[in-house]
Amino acid sequence: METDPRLYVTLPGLPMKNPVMPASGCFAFGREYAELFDLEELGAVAIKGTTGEARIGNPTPRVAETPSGMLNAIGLQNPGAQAVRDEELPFLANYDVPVLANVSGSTPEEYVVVVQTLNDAPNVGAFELNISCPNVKEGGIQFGTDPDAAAALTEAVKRVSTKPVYVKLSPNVTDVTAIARAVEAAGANGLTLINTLLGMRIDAGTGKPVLANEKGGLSGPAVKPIALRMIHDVRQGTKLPIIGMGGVQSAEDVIEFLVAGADVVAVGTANFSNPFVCPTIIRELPEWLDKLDVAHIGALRWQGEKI
Amino acid sequence: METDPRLYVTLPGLPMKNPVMPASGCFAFGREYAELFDLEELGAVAIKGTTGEARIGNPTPRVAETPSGMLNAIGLQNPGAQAVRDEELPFLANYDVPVLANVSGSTPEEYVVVVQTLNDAPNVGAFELNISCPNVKEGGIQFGTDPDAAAALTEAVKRVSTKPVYVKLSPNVTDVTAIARAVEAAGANGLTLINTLLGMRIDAGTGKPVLANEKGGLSGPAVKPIALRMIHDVRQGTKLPIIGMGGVQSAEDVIEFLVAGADVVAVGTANFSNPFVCPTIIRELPEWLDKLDVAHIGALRWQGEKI
Amino acid sequence: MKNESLTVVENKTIAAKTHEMTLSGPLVDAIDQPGTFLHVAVPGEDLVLRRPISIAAVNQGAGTCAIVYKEEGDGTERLARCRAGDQLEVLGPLGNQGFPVEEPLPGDDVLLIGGGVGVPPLYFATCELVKRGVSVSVILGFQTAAAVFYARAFNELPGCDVHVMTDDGSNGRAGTVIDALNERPYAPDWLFSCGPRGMLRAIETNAADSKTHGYVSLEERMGCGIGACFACVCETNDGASYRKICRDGPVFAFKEVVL
Amino acid sequence: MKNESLTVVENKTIAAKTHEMTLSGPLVDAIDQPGTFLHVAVPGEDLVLRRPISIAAVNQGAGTCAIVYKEEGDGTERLARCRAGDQLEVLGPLGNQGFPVEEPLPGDDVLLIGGGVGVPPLYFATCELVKRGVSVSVILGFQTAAAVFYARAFNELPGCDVHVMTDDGSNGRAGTVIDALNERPYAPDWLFSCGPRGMLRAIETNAADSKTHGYVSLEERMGCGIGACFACVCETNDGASYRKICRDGPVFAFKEVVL
Ligand SMILES: Cc1cc2nc3c(=O)[nH]c(=O)nc-3n(C[C@H](O)[C@H](O)[C@H](O)COP(=O)(O)OP(=O)(O)OC[C@H]3O[C@@H](n4cnc5c(N)ncnc54)[C@H](O)[C@@H]3O)c2cc1C
Ligand SMILES: Cc1cc2nc3c(=O)[nH]c(=O)nc-3n(C[C@H](O)[C@H](O)[C@H](O)COP(=O)(O)OP(=O)(O)OC[C@H]3O[C@@H](n4cnc5c(N)ncnc54)[C@H](O)[C@@H]3O)c2cc1C
Ligand SMILES: Cc1cc2nc3c(=O)[nH]c(=O)nc-3n(C[C@H](O)[C@H](O)[C@H](O)COP(=O)(O)O)c2cc1C
Ligand SMILES: Cc1cc2nc3c(=O)[nH]c(=O)nc-3n(C[C@H](O)[C@H](O)[C@H](O)COP(=O)(O)O)c2cc1C
Ligand code: FES
Ligand code: FES
Repeated sequence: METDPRLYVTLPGLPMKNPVMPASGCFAFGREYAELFDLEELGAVAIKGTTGEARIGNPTPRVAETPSGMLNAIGLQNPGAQAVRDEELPFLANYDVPVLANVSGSTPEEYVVVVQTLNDAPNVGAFELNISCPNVKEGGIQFGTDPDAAAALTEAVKRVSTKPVYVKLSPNVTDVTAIARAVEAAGANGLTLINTLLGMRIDAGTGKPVLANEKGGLSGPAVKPIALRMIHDVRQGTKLPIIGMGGVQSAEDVIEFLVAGADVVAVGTANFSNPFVCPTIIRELPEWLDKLDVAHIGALRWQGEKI
Repeated sequence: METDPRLYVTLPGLPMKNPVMPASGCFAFGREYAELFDLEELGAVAIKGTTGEARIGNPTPRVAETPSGMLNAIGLQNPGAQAVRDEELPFLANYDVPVLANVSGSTPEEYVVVVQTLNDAPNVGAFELNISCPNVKEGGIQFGTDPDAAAALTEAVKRVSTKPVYVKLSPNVTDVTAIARAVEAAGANGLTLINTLLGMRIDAGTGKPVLANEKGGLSGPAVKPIALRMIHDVRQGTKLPIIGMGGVQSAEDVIEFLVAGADVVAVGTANFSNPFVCPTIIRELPEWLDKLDVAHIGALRWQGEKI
Repeated sequence: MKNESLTVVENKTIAAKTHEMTLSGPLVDAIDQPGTFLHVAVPGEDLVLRRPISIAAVNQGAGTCAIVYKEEGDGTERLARCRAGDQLEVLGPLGNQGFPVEEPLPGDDVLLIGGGVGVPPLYFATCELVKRGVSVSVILGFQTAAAVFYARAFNELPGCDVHVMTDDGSNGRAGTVIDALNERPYAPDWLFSCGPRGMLRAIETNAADSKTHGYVSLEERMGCGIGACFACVCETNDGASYRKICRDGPVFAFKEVVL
Repeated sequence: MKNESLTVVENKTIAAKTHEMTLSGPLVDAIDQPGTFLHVAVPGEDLVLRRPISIAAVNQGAGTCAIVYKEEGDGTERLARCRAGDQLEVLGPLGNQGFPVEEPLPGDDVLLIGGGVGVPPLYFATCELVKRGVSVSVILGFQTAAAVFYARAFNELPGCDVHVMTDDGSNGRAGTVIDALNERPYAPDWLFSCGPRGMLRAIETNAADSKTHGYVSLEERMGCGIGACFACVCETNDGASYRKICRDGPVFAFKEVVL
């Protein structure tokens, strides 16, 4: 595929051919989608949240459908950092596409171990600290709701990381900008947002929660307006690059996110609705640039009369 | 319409024939819907947020559509407490249906004035303190995100109110249960949740926010899983009655909300999709009770294995 | 005002991205005033808001009415995909103030100005006026020839004098409806208009000091469509009050509200 | 594995709330193993997840395949409303492990047990087995007569011996498929099954000490359908590992995974 130079964006650690990557947890480690399309079409790949040791995840059912969205309570199932390093990342290294390694843990020490294990994987361009997984008791959400804890974790990881570090923010907070400011001050190189919103579904017929875990993380188009608002708010208070996500499913959505303040976007749930959604969006972006008559996607930012 | 005795619920100040009321702001003061159906079919009526003086609201556009939801930034337009007292409540008094008077303000004093003005309206069964309107700079959202401010406001209102007081909680917080506990301790007689989630939409074609106010409150089916989760969480920590809302549009949704922990529900956005939604839901509830074989809607509560 | 399933009788493209849909059902009986609108529930659970669309024509004999709509976004695109036989949930007719077609007398100078998809309600208004023996002049403005619709339909009405203006002159004359208005030697007795807000503002300004009884039909994003949500308000000209477009309008006299 | 728009050729009710849909399109070429499934995008933007549905039959000559589905919720209700000519986005065939229909030899004792909407993939399996000259016994379980489907279709296959069980005895014999299984004097050489988890568990337990090569097809709520989201995992019997139903299954040998 020819790449439109108007789509190039360089983010710390992530030289991207276009501003679109699959979101963490919705693309595993790329193997399955590689059977469907050439991964080199993507701007980057965010891999499944990786912990120090392998995790088996939550009981099933792990997903439930909601109006224009879904809940998931996967519970960070993953093979552990060493296996990701040895078995998964080499597969992705077959493709010329930078990897954003999503890091999770129960303690700051666990995050540090994961980063140390993946540090020297040549195709890892940057780390993304998942301080916001709502689906495991110790999945990091405590780091995501308290600015001090978030900052401390960021510092600990920055001390060992040889790559730029993005911090993935939780939307389940009163003031997302406070967390953003805290991790920026602690040395984060970028922000990603939003992770999922804590939600629940009840099966009216049985009177029980649909998810075995009862609660799960809400994603998909339903959360798009919340994501846009948070990205917009965070953008006002930081110069850090923002990887925006939450309900993106079309090139038009990408434009909305870039205008709101994201530098690039990630696509999660939409991969399940349509496994070809990322390459489709990428192919449709140039038309939007023509239509909006902008020379580069970086020019889309809305300046905001009221800011 | 014959009323099914299985549907009766008595909440503080609100003897309801059935567990369904229109939500505040989606039903004005009842006049318009009274042209469509008999308001006595409803369990109660929550009226538009009322402030001390008349408010003119925000510039238009004030609404925007989102996937399975909508944003609104009405800005609490209302004729002011005295006009509501003299011109609107008497109209509703023509119907045998209790009124939940939604109270807003910029200062605790303003809430107090509204309550004092409406106190002696005979058809007002209870007050609902809107401490969570995200759409006006001084619309009370500061009271909704800080447990101490919420408690202080509740106390101030309780001191003057001659009716039970419900506090309407904001979902835009890290820990909704903390606010619930604070207002319960301060003497609230009930809780209503959720209000809208702060969101934003961008028009990709123009690169500008769709709403004149830029941001607005997200409601509708999209937020249902968030509402259910919050109601469930709050239910675990309080014995107060809960008026649940957020995306209800069918009898099946009502069952989900009651199971999650609500005592009755309010229906907002769905009135716009279908102006007859409330009476339709009410008519369909008995079938659900038959199907689930419960003697009274109060028996639907899910006990929760994990609690 | 009723809420009913109407049946799509016909749905055809009449100009670029512009479609005319004929609907039938008992609700049609209640339609009696040009300027009123229907609040149409679009197919698909993900779109929670209805779409307000003006009534373009009514045929009480056949029990049908017509709407004309332009594909602007998700909702109107889905309407465009409806086929004959489909059912649409419709609330209407809505609006308590339409064009006062019963007031002009035969012999009065009556001018109607429509821009783009503002044209449809004026067609309904013109039908009612000519039925009463009133002659009308109509100025229709479109961007380009491909966007033009209903010019012939207006022409076929007795005593209706039609001027089409296109921005690029590809149909009728080049220019805006305001250009055409300015060429008229004197102000009309009656002026009914519908179209983009800027056009309506220019028309109102233009007629400022005249004896013209002017009326404009306004659009705004709507929630309920019946006056209950305060989404569609506009300020009155004295700044002291407001009107709900859905309930108090959608047609307002010149100077009643701020354009 | 392909993602394609398939055309609905036919969509008909074959039992209470149960429908058979025939689909055509080039994707059909790729279908070769009973037990694999299609991940069907349901009409409507509000439903973001696809629905996994087993392939019930394939006709390579006609370029069509069939699925049989029961109306359970929003998605299957919308599928039920599809009409001939409609297009459905389908990803498939999915699953790397179907029923090993190429392994049983003619003369082997082959038993297939299906419960409710677990029956469809067994029909496809039976077609393939009888094609290879293998005779099969089939036990089909349904709640009641109104729910029964495909009994005649199985009967029409050469060398296929069909036993229908209904909970209330309103069709076939009264009882469960487990009752019918227990009446058999000896364990089969091969046992392929699909149905509710409890039924599969009972069947596996029942066959515990036998020489039977048993296979069960599992269901779980799915996200991606291709192995990328970890929604549909089940534990292996040794507790040390897991399988993804969508990718490693949906058919598993007895004892491979915890039922
Ligand atoms: C009283 C009235 C009469 C109208 N009559 C006509 C007509 O006869 N023909 C016609 O083509 N159009 C008419 N419109 C405009 C028409 O309502 C919008 O073009 C239409 O709602 C756009 O919907 P969409 O789904 O295509 O756009 P989207 O952008 O997907 O719509 C999103 C939301 O915004 C609202 N919206 C978007 N644009 C407008 C607009 N211009 N005015 C009001 N709401 C809008 C929609 O109703 C919906 O709630 C009228 C509007 C009003 C208020
Ligand atoms: C491999 C596989 C093969 C299947 N084959 C068939 C078949 O041939 N015929 C048939 O009728 N059914 C089959 N099912 C079950 C079928 O997928 C569900 O009945 C269907 O998804 C229900 O969708 P709904 O929209 O009606 O229900 P909803 O409750 O609206 O569905 C909501 C969500 O839950 C999921 N879901 C609900 N029930 C199930 C279930 N039992 N299994 C998996 N996901 C579920 C849906 O896919 C959707 O994501 C199969 C399931 C799997 C996993
Ligand atoms: C099934 C699933 C698994 C996810 N796993 C992770 C994860 O491991 N780490 C993480 O940071 N985010 C995870 N997420 C969150 C997504 O990366 C993304 O932030 C969120 O889904 C919002 O984007 P979307 O609406 O496009 O899905 C997961 C989301 C889903 C749906
Ligand atoms: C147009 C609109 C106006 C609203 N106005 C108020 C209000 O005045 N006071 C209030 O407490 N809540 C107000 N709300 C919030 C609703 O009462 C309700 O909490 C929310 O919309 C969630 O319910 P829903 O999803 O059923 O709409 C408003 C909501 C909408 C959509
Ligand atoms: S649309 Fe609700 S008041 Fe006009
Ligand atoms: S459904 Fe995604 S891994 Fe099986």
